[in-house]
Amino acid sequence: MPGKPTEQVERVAIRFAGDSGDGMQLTGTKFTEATAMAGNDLSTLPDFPAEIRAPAGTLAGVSGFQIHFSSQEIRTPADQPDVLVAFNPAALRANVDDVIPGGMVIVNSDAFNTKSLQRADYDGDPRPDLRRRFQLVEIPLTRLNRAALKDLQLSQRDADRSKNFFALGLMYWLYQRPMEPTLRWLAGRFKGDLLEANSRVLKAGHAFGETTELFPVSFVVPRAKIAPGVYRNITGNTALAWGIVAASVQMQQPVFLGAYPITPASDVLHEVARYRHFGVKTFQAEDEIAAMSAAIGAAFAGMLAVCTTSGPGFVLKQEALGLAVMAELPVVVVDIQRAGPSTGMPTKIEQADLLLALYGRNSDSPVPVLAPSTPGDCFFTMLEAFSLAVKHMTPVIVLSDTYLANSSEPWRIPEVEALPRQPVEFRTEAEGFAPYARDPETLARPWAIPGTPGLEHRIGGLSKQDVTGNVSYDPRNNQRMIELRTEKVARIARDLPPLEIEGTDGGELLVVGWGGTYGAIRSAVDEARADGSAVSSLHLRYLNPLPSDLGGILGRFERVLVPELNQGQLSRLLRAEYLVNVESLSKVTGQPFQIAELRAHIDSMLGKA
Amino acid sequence: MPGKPTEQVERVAIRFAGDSGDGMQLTGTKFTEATAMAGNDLSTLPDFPAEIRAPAGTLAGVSGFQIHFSSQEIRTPADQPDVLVAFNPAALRANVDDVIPGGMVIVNSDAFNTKSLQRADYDGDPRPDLRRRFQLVEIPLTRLNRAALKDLQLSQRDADRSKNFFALGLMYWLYQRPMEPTLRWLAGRFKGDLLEANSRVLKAGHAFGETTELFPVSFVVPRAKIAPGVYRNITGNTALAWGIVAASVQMQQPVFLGAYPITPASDVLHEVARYRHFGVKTFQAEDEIAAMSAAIGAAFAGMLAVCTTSGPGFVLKQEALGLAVMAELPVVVVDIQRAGPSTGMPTKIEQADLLLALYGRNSDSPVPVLAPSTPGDCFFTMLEAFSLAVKHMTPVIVLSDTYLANSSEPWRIPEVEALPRQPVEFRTEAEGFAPYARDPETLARPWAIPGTPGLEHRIGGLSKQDVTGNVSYDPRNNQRMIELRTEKVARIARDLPPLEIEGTDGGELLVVGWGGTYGAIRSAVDEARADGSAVSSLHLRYLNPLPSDLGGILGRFERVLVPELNQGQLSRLLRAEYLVNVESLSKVTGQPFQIAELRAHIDSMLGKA
Amino acid sequence: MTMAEQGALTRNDFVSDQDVRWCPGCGDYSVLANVQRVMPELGVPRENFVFVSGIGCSSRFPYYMNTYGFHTIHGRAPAFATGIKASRPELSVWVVTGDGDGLSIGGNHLLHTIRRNVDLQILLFNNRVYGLTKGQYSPTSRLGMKTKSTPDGAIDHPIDPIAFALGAGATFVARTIDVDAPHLQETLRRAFHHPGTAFVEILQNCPVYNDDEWIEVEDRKSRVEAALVLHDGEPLAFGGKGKRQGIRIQDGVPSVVSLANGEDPTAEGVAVHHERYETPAYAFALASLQRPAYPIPIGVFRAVERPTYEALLEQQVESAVGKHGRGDLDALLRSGDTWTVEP
Amino acid sequence: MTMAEQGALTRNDFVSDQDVRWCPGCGDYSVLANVQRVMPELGVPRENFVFVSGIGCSSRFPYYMNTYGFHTIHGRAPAFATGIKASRPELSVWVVTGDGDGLSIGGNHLLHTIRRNVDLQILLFNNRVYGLTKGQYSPTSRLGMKTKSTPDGAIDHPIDPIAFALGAGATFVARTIDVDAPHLQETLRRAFHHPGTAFVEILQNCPVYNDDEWIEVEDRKSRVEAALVLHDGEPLAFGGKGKRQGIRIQDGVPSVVSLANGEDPTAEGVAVHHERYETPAYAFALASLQRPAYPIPIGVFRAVERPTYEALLEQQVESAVGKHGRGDLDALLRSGDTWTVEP
Ligand SMILES: Cc1ncc(C[n+]2csc(CCOP(=O)(O)OP(=O)(O)O)c2C)c(N)n1
Ligand SMILES: Cc1ncc(C[n+]2csc(CCOP(=O)(O)OP(=O)(O)O)c2C)c(N)n1
Ligand code: SF4
Ligand code: SF4
Ligand SMILES: [Mg+2]
Ligand SMILES: [Mg+2]
Repeated sequence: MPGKPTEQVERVAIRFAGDSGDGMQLTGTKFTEATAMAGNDLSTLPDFPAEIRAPAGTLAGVSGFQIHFSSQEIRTPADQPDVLVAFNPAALRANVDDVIPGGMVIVNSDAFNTKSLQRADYDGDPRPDLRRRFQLVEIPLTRLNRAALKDLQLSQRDADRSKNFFALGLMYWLYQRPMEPTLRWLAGRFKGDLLEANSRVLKAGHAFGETTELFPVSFVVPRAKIAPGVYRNITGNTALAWGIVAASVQMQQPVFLGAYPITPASDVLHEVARYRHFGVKTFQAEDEIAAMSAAIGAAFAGMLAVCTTSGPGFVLKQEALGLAVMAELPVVVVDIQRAGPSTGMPTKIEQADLLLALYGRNSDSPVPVLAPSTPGDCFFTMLEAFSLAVKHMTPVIVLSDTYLANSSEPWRIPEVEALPRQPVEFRTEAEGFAPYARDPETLARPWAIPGTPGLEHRIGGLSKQDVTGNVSYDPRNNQRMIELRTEKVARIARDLPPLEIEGTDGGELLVVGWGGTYGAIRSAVDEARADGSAVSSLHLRYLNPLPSDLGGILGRFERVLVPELNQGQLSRLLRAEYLVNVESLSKVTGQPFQIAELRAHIDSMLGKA
Repeated sequence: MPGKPTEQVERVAIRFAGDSGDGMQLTGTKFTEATAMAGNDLSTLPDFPAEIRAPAGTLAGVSGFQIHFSSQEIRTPADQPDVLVAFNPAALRANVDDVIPGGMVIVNSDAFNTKSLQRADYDGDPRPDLRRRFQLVEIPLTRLNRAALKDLQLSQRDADRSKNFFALGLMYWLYQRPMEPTLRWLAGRFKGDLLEANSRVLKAGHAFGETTELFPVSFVVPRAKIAPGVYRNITGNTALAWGIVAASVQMQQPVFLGAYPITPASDVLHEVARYRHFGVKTFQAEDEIAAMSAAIGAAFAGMLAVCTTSGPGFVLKQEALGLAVMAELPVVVVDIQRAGPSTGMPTKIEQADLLLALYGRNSDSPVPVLAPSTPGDCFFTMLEAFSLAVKHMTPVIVLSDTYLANSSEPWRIPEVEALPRQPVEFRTEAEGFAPYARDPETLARPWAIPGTPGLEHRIGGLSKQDVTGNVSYDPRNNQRMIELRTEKVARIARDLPPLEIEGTDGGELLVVGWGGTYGAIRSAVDEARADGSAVSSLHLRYLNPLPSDLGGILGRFERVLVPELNQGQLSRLLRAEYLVNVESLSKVTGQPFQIAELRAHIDSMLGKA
Repeated sequence: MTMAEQGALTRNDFVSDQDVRWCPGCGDYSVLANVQRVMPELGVPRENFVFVSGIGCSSRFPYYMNTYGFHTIHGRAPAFATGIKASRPELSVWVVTGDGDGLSIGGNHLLHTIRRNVDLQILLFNNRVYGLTKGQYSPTSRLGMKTKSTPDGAIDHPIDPIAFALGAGATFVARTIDVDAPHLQETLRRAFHHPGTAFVEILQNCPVYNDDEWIEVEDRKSRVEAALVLHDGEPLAFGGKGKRQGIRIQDGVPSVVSLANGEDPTAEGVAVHHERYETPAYAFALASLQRPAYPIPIGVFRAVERPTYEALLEQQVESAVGKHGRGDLDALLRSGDTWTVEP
Repeated sequence: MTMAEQGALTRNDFVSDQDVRWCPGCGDYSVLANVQRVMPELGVPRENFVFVSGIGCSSRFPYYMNTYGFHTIHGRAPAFATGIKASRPELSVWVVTGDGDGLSIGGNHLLHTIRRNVDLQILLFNNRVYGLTKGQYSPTSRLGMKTKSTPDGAIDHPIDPIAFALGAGATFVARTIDVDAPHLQETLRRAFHHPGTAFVEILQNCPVYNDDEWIEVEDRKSRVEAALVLHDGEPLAFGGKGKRQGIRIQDGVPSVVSLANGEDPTAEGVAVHHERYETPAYAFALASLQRPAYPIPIGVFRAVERPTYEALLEQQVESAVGKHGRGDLDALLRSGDTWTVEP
């Protein structure tokens, strides 16, 4: 590197923030790609404004993207950004308080005028105050950008639209990221003046960093030690969609996805809809009830059936889901949890539908429940959900959440050959067929689909006679069938792998989590242990049935803490199941857990704070 | 009494059974009235065939009615009938195995022919066998009845239709019941030949008993010691409907009932619809979602709003109910639980929607839950539900069940003056009004209804700002509002009366129940205690919030048993809440608990069996 | 049974082993018998028939058919059937529903299934009452009908199923009568052979809770005046000798004209029935004919062709395969930006 | 504010303190402004207005009206509004919904609210897309429309909101345009004064996800050919000088006839518009006119009177009181068979 000195740092978190129109998500994604190429471990989280676009320059219209990258292993987008790049006053106001004290705040000084300050509800210019609290870097971004494009035939509007690439170039210089991937992408995406403009300002931004007085040094974040392999970045929603497609390939049956759009689940429908050439059929239904019903119909017809939705939609699916329990048909229902109750905060984070998943139907109606723990894990969770559903002839619920859905991480691309391959087998033998005769091992009934000669039969939601499946009001039979369905789900525990505890498998404190809080909990506990605390962590992937070794493990710790983004739903389950005095740490702000707050709570429990 | 000797007995249980067309429900009701007049304590339970009428004479078409009456206090229709009156072979087959060994079985000998035996799936004539097992009394009912009507101008069909009254008259003689109430009722209901016929055969049946050799003695069941007052018979559904009407009178606001027909809840809609002159408005909606939504709209408009439904319909109401939680509007939702899951056995008994009531909505969405314990108690439970809803500005759930809905008991008619009188008060003062400003005591927000000048405001399902109720995505505010709603419901516990334990308030075993199982549990525990066992019983009316003294009570017993007509829902709650090793006794046959089975379980727990 | 044998199919092959549980005299018996009679003629192997229903007396139907069957939940049958047909277009999928199941709780699914033109046969048993729940009024009950839930009479204006279906953009709409075996059977055949959603309203008697609701048209004598039997290409004429009348439609407004015996109706401006008008307006005009002012039209109101939902869906799959080739999972996982971490 | 003062009401009295959060250029702004303009003229005290909505961009509407308002859940607004109006007939209840909220998830409630003829004003903002969830196709989207959820194009045949409402038995049906202030305002007045459900489809532009969907009729020039503006009692004529055309409806089947300048359309058999035909058939014929073959009818299709649901309900209460007297709780509890147990 010529000229300026460099400084080595272990980790950095940067947040790009601007107006919905400023292309923050794109800027963040490109920086993420470059960072991946640079060989760092990383984690990202976008922050979308409320669903509909607000007037430009207002607080409601602010969009953000945070990336955390490091030379060490990391699992979250970081509690607080070290650096904020704010494209306008509204973006500054909405985000600056999150920046660590003394952190770097880069602003576009051209964007500070009375109108924009008003739009951001600033009474006066905030910069004087910010200069005291942060390392404030003021760049005449708009003017520098225009200057770089002077000789091109671009409307000023088009010219200004490229200023995010100027800033991106600057950040590439500041953190020594390669520009090539982005230049390659631009070449593929634009042509003519627009291509020229974007590429030019990217380089101009980079050059500006090299020359300006504003930045005495640039920073180097060394490569992280990462398991070898081919990697890509992936969000939970994409991984989930691909998991659905993959299941169809691995199980050799086409997929039927029934869905009704709802934030944050809609993107899964959008993504899966792109794969018709995999034989996938997507059905945008008139509502969630129809989506669920159509999916169950598809399962009856022999498809790999799945529904994707979120909280309020998941509630609407419960009656039909109860029929799937009674009809014992394999269908996977994905609830990408969002902040509630009711409509709540549709774009915010919560994991509060666990008890709904378990108890949301009339009468005792057991359904297996799985929860992925990282964006990439969503892929494998879907493969597993389908195979459980088919093997045990039962609906299966997958609980993802808004955090997993939107955040991304580097994902080691699995070898397709290494993925489980379980072709679906339907019943075809008429001899000795009965719709509710069960596999002695799993208690699963046969999957006999229309079009199969000699297996004609009728199913439905009325109480069924054992074996024949005919309508029956016989009291003893009803008791038996309810117990059989419960036992069928309970037996899934036999197939579950032993639980893996992080840390010692006994001691002072065990922190138990589930779902999207994995990264934060694991990081906090690892830190605490690194600092000598006797604390371990355990993350549950199976919420129903609970793993058979769980009770024993809980018993081996003096105290058990369950941090949840709800009012203590898993802790209620564990208390009822094991009579262990589980302590609950509840957060329902719509935000994910911060490592620091978890760490603080753990320390205080261990008398270290 | 002339002629034959009489014998005194303490209690008797009689079951009338016949074809849907034979008027069994009517026969049972009349016998019940006469028994009430005779001053016995009593309890009854009808047994309807599955929803649609089956061909005459088939097992599927059998209808039954059981009455239990005694000179002592009783709380259930009895485990087994002492006497069965079967009008045809199908009725015999469907019921005879329930009769206590050696009990009396009265049959219509004229109804035994090959055709009717086939219809009942009998290969041969069952009577020889039955003569060995029971005291079989064969009466040529059809012929005796026709003979009594010989000289009247009645078609044989009409004549035969009155034979249930002949049997009724006979039973009146056998148990020394007065005929007058029934004769009076006939006079009001029929005229001309039909009146003459029915009255005549009633008396003829009575006379037949007096003269026939078949009955050496008749029985006397002495008057029971019953608290003085004016009594009537009432079923849970009627009491529930009247409780709704009463609430409107006592709280001086008209009622809006939104419902969609569903077994066994439809009768409440039917009953309430008869009281338009109380200002009651009933709305048969297109589905349960619309019924719930309309009721919430009515609550917003200032009505006493209520929804009545059962399991599958209750599931469909959950999304809208979640909005009522967020909007903090008073609306009462009644779920008359039936046997599930899914469509299940719509006419059968279960109490398995407790966890659904608590957790059936997305995110943490607390709603108070009450459950009546006897048919008459349904009346008072509704009064209480409405006053809680209005005082705390919250939806309230009432969990009744098929057993309470259809069974009946003598009910001491309350003095209207003695009923709580709580006129609704709306907010009218514009000064200082805020939609979500809360009462410091109850945390209830004001009820400000359209039409009130100066209180114009908007509410909805998006996260609300504290006090103003404006849409807010502020993290801390969201946490605070979720905690406020939870605390608001929790505070209801302050108003709850202390729990009343039956028996000693500590000891070897406590049996805890809720809802319609009260009669059976209480009877079984009382019996056991009478026989010297250290067992007490406790029945919960409030399932959410749980009474504050409950934890302490559970702690004072060595063991706690929770019998439930589900797979252990209340016991999960108690285990999670109090970490007490509650033992669950689960029954899901669609039938109520029998005193004997509960007693046996209690004895075995106490090592007495 | 296999394709080969199905020539041998008879009515009994479609009778299941469950005893039928409707009230004596229920119109459902006749519909069941006629469906079982028609099935063998359709040239479909038995194992390819699927009967899907919701909840109601009529919805018990699938239990009595010895085919594949699904007795689902209240009002949702069209959605279940859509999932089945979209998944397996080769199946012959029949939906059985009632006026409550299909038009009260299930109205929205019926609406969307019809507009999508999924190739289903939808039989709506209209007895103008809730039978299974013992006699409340339904969305097709007459104004003022006194029922358990409306002791003072119903105050909601009834829905006409045919008008509703046409408003939803139906491609095939017909009305028939439970007890008119030949007409019912012919209508079932027509419905089966129509590609797309075939919506059939069956006027059905419920002797227990709403007896003789349709007696005017069920009775052969009164039917002559009370029914307007539709025949493609023939004038809209009805009424017995000497009482011949016809329907004229001017500016979209129908009216009755009486016809002297023998004379040619079209001369009097009486409209000629056409099932295949592109516009639904004509069929809707017929649907708007209500007793007592007008006769009840019986028969096929409309039968036009439009691509079915499942066919278009299959096409999208095929053309996607044509464009991108059969999906390759490995290629998908490695698509876009990736990078390699060397050992 | 009280009845006395309400003469003083102005547009600003109906502007709430919440800032409006729609995208720049959204058609919703214009509708909001015009509703706020019309409110003061209606002679209703502000506190008697209630705006009820479901979920969607359009459903944010109530937050911006300084009246009572309820932003409910997706698709159910008509049911909430029914509860409000049936409880308190003196209130003026307005429903704001979208093509997804009202016709996808909410179709059934719309159907039943319309058939019951509850006295509501229902404004359906039809932008032919799901705005709030960022651009999936809706039940009114054109065949083949490419959206995020239909990358290969939509394959469901769209619903026409007007035809749907007529199929449901609507008593008042109108269509207007977001940007045509005078027509929109007049339509709102007509809707308000109609006793019963007034269903108004508002053609609304979504510049972000479905820009210029209605440009043909929003643009004053092209509108002359593309729109058939309805005027009660006047012939169905449209088109500019030299291109005058009219709509003829024979046997219920509409067709276009071109008119030499000046000549009397009725002579050419062009139908004359009447809002008050008892039969919905004529209005449905208009609703069946679709681009490009026909112009889009704009205005009031149908306006007939029928008792409202809430009025009939009130009548039942009153006549019940008349028959039995005001309900007496003590008498109710003691009705039927009772007996006394003496102390
Ligand atoms: C979610 C739900 N709500 C209500 C019911 C009760 N229910 C069953 S059938 C029915 C109406 C049946 O009427 P219809 O569709 O006309 O059928 P019919 O019995 O008249 O043939 C109702 C309300 C139910 N089973 N499920
Ligand atoms: C039960 C439920 N399902 C899905 C959603 C997500 N959702 C919100 S608005 C909407 C569609 C809105 O479309 P439209 O009614 O046309 O309103 P617009 O935004 O176009 O004005 C959907 C699917 C929801 N909020 N609730
Ligand atoms: S109730 Fe009516 S519809 Fe139902 S089975 Fe009986 S007669 Fe048929
Ligand atoms: S998305 Fe479309 S409809 Fe929604 S606010 Fe933006 S422009 Fe308006
Ligand atoms: Mg019906
Ligand atoms: Mg829209």
